[in-house]
Amino acid sequence: MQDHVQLSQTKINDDLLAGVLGMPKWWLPTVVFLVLVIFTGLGAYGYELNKGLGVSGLNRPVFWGFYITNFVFWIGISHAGIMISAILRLTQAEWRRPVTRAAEVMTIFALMAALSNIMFHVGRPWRLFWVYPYDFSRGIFMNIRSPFVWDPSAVMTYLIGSSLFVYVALIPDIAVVRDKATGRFAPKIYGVLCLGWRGTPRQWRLQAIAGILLSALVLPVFVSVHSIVSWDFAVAIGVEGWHSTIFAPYFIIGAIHSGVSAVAMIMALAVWLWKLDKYLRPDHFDAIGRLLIVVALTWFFFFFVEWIFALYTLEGPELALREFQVFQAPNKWLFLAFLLTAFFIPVPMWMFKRVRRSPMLMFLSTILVNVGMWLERFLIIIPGLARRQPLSFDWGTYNPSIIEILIVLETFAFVALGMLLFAKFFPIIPIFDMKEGMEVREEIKIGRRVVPASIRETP
Amino acid sequence: MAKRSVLGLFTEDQVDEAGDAMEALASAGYTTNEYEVLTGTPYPEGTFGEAEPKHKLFRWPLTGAACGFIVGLLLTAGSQLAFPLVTGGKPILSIPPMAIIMYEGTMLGAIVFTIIGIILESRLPRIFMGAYDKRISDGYIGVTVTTEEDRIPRAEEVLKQAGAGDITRGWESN
Amino acid sequence: MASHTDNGEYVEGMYVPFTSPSEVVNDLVNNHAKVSDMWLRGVVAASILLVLGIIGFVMNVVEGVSDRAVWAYYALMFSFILTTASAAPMVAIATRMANAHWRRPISRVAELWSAAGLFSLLLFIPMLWILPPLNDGRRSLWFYDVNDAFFSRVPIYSPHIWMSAAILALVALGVVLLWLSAMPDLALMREHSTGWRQKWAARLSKGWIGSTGQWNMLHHRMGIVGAFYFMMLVFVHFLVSTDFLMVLVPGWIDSLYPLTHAANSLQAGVATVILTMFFLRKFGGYEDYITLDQFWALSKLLFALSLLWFWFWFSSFNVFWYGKKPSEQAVLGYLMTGAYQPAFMAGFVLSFLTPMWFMMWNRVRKSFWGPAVMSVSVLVGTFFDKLRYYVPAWSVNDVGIVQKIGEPGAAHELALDNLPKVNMPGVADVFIVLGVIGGAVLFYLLASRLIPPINIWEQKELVLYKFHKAYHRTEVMVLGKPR
Amino acid sequence: MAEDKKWGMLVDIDKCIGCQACVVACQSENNVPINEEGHFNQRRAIEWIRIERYWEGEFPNVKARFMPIFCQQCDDAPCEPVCPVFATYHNSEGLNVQVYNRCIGTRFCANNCPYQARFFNFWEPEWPETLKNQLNPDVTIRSRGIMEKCTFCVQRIRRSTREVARDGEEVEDGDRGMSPACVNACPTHALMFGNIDDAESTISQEIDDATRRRPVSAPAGRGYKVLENLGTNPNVVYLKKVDKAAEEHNVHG
Repeated sequence: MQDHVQLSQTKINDDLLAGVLGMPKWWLPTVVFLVLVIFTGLGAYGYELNKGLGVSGLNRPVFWGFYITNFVFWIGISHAGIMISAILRLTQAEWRRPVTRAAEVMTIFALMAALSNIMFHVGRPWRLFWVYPYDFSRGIFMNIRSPFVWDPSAVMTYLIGSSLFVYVALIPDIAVVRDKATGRFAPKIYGVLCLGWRGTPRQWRLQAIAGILLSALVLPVFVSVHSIVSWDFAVAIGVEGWHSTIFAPYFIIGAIHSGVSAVAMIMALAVWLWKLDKYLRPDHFDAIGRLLIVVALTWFFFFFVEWIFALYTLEGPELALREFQVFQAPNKWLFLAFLLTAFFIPVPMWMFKRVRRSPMLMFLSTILVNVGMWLERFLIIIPGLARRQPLSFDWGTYNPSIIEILIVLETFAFVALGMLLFAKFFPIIPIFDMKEGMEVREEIKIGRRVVPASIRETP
Repeated sequence: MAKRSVLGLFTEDQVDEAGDAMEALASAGYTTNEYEVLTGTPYPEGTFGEAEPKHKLFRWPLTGAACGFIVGLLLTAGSQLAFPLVTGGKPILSIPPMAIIMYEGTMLGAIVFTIIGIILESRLPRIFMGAYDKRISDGYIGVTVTTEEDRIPRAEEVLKQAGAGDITRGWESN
Repeated sequence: MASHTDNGEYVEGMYVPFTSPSEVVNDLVNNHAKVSDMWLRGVVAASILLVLGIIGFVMNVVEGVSDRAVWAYYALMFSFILTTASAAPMVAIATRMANAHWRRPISRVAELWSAAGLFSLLLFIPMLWILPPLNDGRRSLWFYDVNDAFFSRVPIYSPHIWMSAAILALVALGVVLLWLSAMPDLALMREHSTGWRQKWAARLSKGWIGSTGQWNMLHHRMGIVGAFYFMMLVFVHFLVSTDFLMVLVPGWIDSLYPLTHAANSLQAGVATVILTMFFLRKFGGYEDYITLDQFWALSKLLFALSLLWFWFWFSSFNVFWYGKKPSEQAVLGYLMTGAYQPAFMAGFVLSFLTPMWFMMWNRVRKSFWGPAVMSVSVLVGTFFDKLRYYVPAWSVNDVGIVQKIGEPGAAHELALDNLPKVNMPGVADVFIVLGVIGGAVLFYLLASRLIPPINIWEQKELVLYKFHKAYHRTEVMVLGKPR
Repeated sequence: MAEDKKWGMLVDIDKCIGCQACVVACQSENNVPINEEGHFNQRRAIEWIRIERYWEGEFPNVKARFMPIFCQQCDDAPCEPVCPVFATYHNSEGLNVQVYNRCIGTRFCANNCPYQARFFNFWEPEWPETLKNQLNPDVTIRSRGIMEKCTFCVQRIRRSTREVARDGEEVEDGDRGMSPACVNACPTHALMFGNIDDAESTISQEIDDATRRRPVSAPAGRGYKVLENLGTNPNVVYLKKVDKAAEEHNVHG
């Protein structure tokens, strides 16, 4: 990176541990606020538990609504974490260093939020554990032919895998916190957490291998998770517009689109909240902006193909559904908003270097993307259900109830709170990775030109 | 028997001195598993002339994958055969769903075992820190010698000669 | 040049830093100047195959273009070339965009395959006659409908027009890319070589003097042309896989298939490049340039793309299998589990199972033979996979569809009720298969005489930007990141 | 009566007068909660069998068409495999059964049913005090949060088979309340229930007549299955309306 700042290890420690050792004054109010939102949401959920799903806006035939939309959305967000960190680790891109952990942590909390949505969704949540291989009184296992059994297996694999991944990459930094922390208990607790890390060559070596190996292992899982989520819809022949083979890749690329945007949001927030502008340089935003352009274009191509083939069949019901999706209120407004926010506003913005290099503009554009992608999921799920079906005497409309809205807000607050708490107890930017970045930095002088370079171990 | 350990601290720019210390220790007859270099940041391999650490990490993911695969197979095939309920005219032993869940099982096994492998292979968890200095997190480089009590003083001299800043002792037990 | 450095740490065949650019130039230019007899043998063999192919082609022409089934294997080979040769340059383009240093010695190896694109262009021309226009009961992507006021205005030759335009653009972009990236090397040939080669190089190098402006412009242009090449490649695969394949099978509505077609082509392209590298290293005398680095890196790529192969296939298969619609079952039965099952199994084993199992192991990836053998497996697998798509699809005749043309969309809703008979390859088909492969190889060999198959200027850049340097008590590699 | 049973239904649209007697019978037989206006406005009404009404033609000569729709007991039911907990599966008598105790209410089956024949209990079912005593003791009352649907009155099938086993005598279709409530209630015998695996049974004969062309030159029978192109293989056969005008039209044009 051209505008790289060389920093001493002490400086890096002090900067990146500021949020852990000290407490910014905005921190406590924000946490309190988020906790309040969460409690409202949980209260709403308690009401739903007590009264039954009747309190939601769901009806027949719109049996799936905000909860499933939100589930898919959060699964999508969770994908960027591993996408960014794994792919960038494997390609050894230098600009990955500050962003990997934030992305992975976001993955974890987004996945938890997604799982909670299933709990909100089902009619008898107290029996949700029946989809796990657990031999309870009724003496029958789950039906592994159901996509709703593939889901938990995939999501749990992903959750466990990425959490452990984060933990392993966190050990050296916990050691730093252990050495820096003051007080009677903190050093002991961190000392236990970092398993007595000392920083021997062997430990560093295995840390490096872990980064590569785990990335390679988690990537296939990340691909499978969203494919399976997409099959919740694609394998269903009952709903017009869902039964399409492209869904798996289409959902994946959509997930990457929204997820990478979310990572950019987090980066911008980190710059403002923890004053990390020395670490998250405009170059980082530039790089992620370029990545976003590629992702967005690919996503749009998939979107295009999906539509082409929907129309290609020229089947009456399919055409009717698309017409309902695009040209009838309220869907037409949502569809317009979706197209604008997910693609037509942000992508042209990213074309300009000035936009890509400004955290503020990146923040705004990526927020737009996520609004758009939430709408996309909504527009995939709801119109297909609410459409006028060949038989059903009553075709539906869907107005989410206040309960559902509160619960959806709760999931957002939950993820935000999770990130904040994590950043309070652990460095949100990998310290040792940054130090290594400083270590391996190099310059080649050719004549008067100085070419930035980096050191690699000889294979 | 109880061992003692001693640690010599070098500053951030004393990388070569640290290396000298390692060499000196080697020539002073200390075996490679008796002395180690501790750093707060990963240096390229062999920066201090240390040997490449040998590890058998790559067995772990394979073992894990195998276990996960078997568990997945037993779970899917078993649950379908144990409860042969026809759903949607699909065969009792439906391969595609089995493939999906077995795949997840395989990956889960591989990942979990890899993590365990990484932690164990990097000699963690470590109960006794031995001689350690918090300044290592600030970029100082520590050369630590863990050996019998009687060989400690010699090690201290070697470290001093190599130019170690201050030298601390610590208990070690294993 | 010695294949080890002073401390002798490196595996045999690992990247060896050259001492100076001039060394590179002399070595490569001289190597390119002399005609090796291996090359001659290759040309002779390829030409023989090509002649066979022409014979087969003529035999088919005698049969006429009325029956599409006769041309099934021809279409298969067209798509095969499109999948292998036309996708190979992507290796150079993508790695150049990622600014990966290991690409430098082999970027030209990959780009030269766009010369074979010219051949695929020739192959395409007859297909214009074989496939009927839209008003002839042909289902297509273009929403043509005789008795609809609007949709009857769709040009009845839309598929032919668009496909011709797309493939022309693809080939043109490929050649332009090749020419651009070759310019500095042609200038070198202008300076260092003699005879017709010098004249030719002088004409093509367009007064290249290597000024900073020219260099910047070069990189700029190569980036743009490369990006467009990729888009055009995807577009061509989109069109071929739908308008020249999927629409021919009633009831086959697989929105993922165009992307599968493109993704598989990337896999086959990488395999093609690996195999070419292998031959150039073994017989072309480029041991010092095409080293283990390239094989290692590309085999990782091939491994990933092989996994992708399965993912795409399963994504389609699972939806069809679970959906259980009669139309879908019919298509699955026809293309996968029916008479063409052997072809499908061969494709599945060779382009997914084998690469996945063997390339899991670093020992296989980090070698010369491993990737080469795996590429052969992938290429053969790709051949069979394309076979089980194209041959059945082209064997379906349009009878029964023409009557249906009246009803809008009816042609698409048709299910595959009565399966056509299995289309076994005849002598002509075998000749065509051999001939097309021979033709593509011949084009490549000829092009490799006109343009050095190793990118000299990128190799020189490599000398500047990638070298080893002592670091305290060890030695590290320094990778420069210009731009 | 044949050993292997496969229950099926035959619906003659031509006989259906849209009187909704079947609907009422079904509601009272199966303890389906009372659908008040509110339920309909919320689009949460539960009607295991419903009469779909379509208007045909332009005013003034408008024709009303009625079509009873209920669970088609498909052989390849899309709703079955998607249930994660085996709450719905295909039993040995060709019935698509719903096990209330297993259901956790993912509502996946409801989405996947092309016939819209599955219903979700959004609320705890309630009956006025006066109606408590008319609840059918043979049928479970479904709590909130679970799916339910037409069962072909499986409780009646069970009872009759029990009685058959007790008396050890042959049972013809329709005897001893062997048929579902809707069939019994239908005043025009538009609905027919029976074992379609038994070639001798009346329903098999009827279906055979309706579907087979005898002789081949003759126009096909009136029999068809709903949404056949989805390949769900329903066990309910519909006989299409006899429309003289349409037939005239076919003959002359």
